[in-house]
Amino acid sequence: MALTLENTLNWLHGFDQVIEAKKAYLSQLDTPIGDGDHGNNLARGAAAIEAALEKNKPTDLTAALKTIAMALVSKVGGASGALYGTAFLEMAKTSQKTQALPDLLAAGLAGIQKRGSATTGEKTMVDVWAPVVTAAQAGELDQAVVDQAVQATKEMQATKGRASYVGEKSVGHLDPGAVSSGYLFTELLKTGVDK
Amino acid sequence: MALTLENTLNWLHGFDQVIEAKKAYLSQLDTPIGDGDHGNNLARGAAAIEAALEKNKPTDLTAALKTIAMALVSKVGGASGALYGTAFLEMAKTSQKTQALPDLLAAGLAGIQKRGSATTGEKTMVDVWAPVVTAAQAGELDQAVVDQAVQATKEMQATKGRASYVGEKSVGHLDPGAVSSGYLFTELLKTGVDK
Amino acid sequence: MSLGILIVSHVADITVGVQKLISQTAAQVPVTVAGGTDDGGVGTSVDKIQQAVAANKADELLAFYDLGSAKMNLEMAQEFSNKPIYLYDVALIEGAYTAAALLQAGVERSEIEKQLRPLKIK
Amino acid sequence: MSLGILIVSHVADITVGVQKLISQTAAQVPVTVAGGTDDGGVGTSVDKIQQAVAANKADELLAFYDLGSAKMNLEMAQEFSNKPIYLYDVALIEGAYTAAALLQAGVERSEIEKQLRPLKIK
Ligand SMILES: Nc1ncnc2c1ncn2[C@@H]1O[C@H](COP(=O)(O)OP(=O)(O)O)[C@@H](O)[C@H]1O
Ligand SMILES: Nc1ncnc2c1ncn2[C@@H]1O[C@H](COP(=O)(O)OP(=O)(O)O)[C@@H](O)[C@H]1O
Ligand SMILES: [Mg+2]
Ligand SMILES: [Mg+2]
Ligand SMILES: [Mg+2]
Ligand SMILES: [Mg+2]
Repeated sequence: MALTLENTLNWLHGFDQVIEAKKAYLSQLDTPIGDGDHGNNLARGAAAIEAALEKNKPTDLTAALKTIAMALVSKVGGASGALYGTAFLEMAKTSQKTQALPDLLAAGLAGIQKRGSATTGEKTMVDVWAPVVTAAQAGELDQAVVDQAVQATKEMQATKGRASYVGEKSVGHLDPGAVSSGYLFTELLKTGVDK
Repeated sequence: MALTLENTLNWLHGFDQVIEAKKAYLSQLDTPIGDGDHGNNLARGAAAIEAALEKNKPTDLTAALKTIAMALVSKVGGASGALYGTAFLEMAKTSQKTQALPDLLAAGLAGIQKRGSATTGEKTMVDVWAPVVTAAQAGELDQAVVDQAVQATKEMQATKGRASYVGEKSVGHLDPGAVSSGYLFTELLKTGVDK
Repeated sequence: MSLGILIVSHVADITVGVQKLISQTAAQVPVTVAGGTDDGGVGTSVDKIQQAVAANKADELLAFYDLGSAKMNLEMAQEFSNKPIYLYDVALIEGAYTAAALLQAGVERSEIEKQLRPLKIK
Repeated sequence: MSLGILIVSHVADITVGVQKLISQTAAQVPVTVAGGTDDGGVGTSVDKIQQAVAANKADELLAFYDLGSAKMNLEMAQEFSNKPIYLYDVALIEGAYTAAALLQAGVERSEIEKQLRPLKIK
């Protein structure tokens, strides 16, 4: 369970493709409980990641994670840009000490929580990242963990981010950032890094 | 001590001329403790009053006061437009029952206070209107009353209007709306209505 | 009883911007605005406010303003208007955004007012 | 230690408007703004914020923002910046106006922060 330059590039290429394919669906999820731009935001980020990886051609894991982070930070423009960007920045920092997947994911989660100060149960991407980190640390990360975490956001009431403005009316909708984080971890699992 | 169509037209023509002449000075007073537009605001109002009185040619006191009020309300654009406008609207209403100057001025003051909810001592035009009404009701309105009221605003600390934002720093400056109200009552006295 | 939003600011750009911010989240909520003086300067205009009231398709309006003098001109327009206008002494951008998001979600006025209460700063 | 103001909003028009509102009252206070995404959409841009920080002539900045995601991007810019940036969770327009009026009157940061406290809504 370790990230390498190679599986990380595979991982992000996979994510970028899924985001492009699911752009409209993610923005649609963001419409009843947000401002309807999550898919478009992330699609800008995905295109920027592809362009940056092509241009910079990182030669080690830390450089790759940093390149990904900066593309997200500069181009996404919504809360998710700062959050995913900080996650990858913290992963880049931690990758100088270890390449172990549970540690890197835990650093990413810590970054998201530093930036957005959300805890679990607030109907955000944290509700996917947190159980994924726990499972990875226990050596039990699989697709079911990811899917369950994403689905669980549906019945939550948002208390962070734009969805918190509609209060109770946020119940019954999947959180868009949780869904996109679900895609991120699904693509991670596809690289076989958990094997 | 009664307003008539004739002395009211004289009064306002006098006021409009003074405002035009003192425009720069009034805006200058509004600069350290406001947004520097009081003279320009009132000059727009004065021009509008002249144009409206010329166009509508009111044939009674109530109509004249109402025409003046609407010109101020539509064209001044600052707090003073709503405040002077409401004062003249209330005077117009009251003039249907009485032409007595103290009653009309008291109605004007009540309008200003309804609109801006300031009381005396808050460094606003109320600090000129209130002592003027009191003096008029006692039959003692003269230039000294007006001048003293205007000067007294200098040492007050503003707690209403834009000047309230600078708190203690408002002390030591004349209130622009108090100064323009001073001109209004100076011109009123020049019509000889108090004789 | 349909509800709409009225934005009054001293500067036209602010009203245009707040409308853009809101419309992204609350595309179906009728929002009309009055910004600046009649000649495009910084200030508020009762005439412009009255036009914005008339132009709003809703039956009742939730109104938001920036500074005290905008409130005074809003209150004049309120007195001249037949349409009920509810005026909130809350942060302009944040209050209008909150109200718009809740209106879009179908929340009632009494509940919206509860959510606006912590934003009262005037 | 000269103080300036930084305005960050999801919409460029809002930042332009707030700057106009402020400049009338506080002509001498350095104000720079970052509004919207790089391609002119609704959102915030760390790059634009960094440019606004660099463009501000003041040594230290008092920063105001509209919604939570603007705050996150502001905090990223804050971490990347050498210039001290103080971030206030207050009503954007009303807070920035208050700070600007006080700065123009020569009031110190500690006192300005006291005046901003009642405007905290985030
Ligand atoms: N404070 C926060 N902490 C964690 N995640 C958050 C926070 N605020 C928002 N999010 C996540 O960001 C997603 C929205 O992203 P996006 O639509 O791109 O940004 P914006 O809300 O600025 O338009 C939400 O669905 C949620 O998962
Ligand atoms: N709430 C209020 N009650 C009474 N008078 C007020 C109030 N607010 C402001 N004023 C008066 O208005 C004057 C400022 O008028 P003006 O500069 O034309 O408006 P603005 O402040 O909107 O630019 C102040 O000097 C003060 O006398
Ligand atoms: Mg969004
Ligand atoms: Mg957005
Ligand atoms: Mg003024
Ligand atoms: Mg003004």
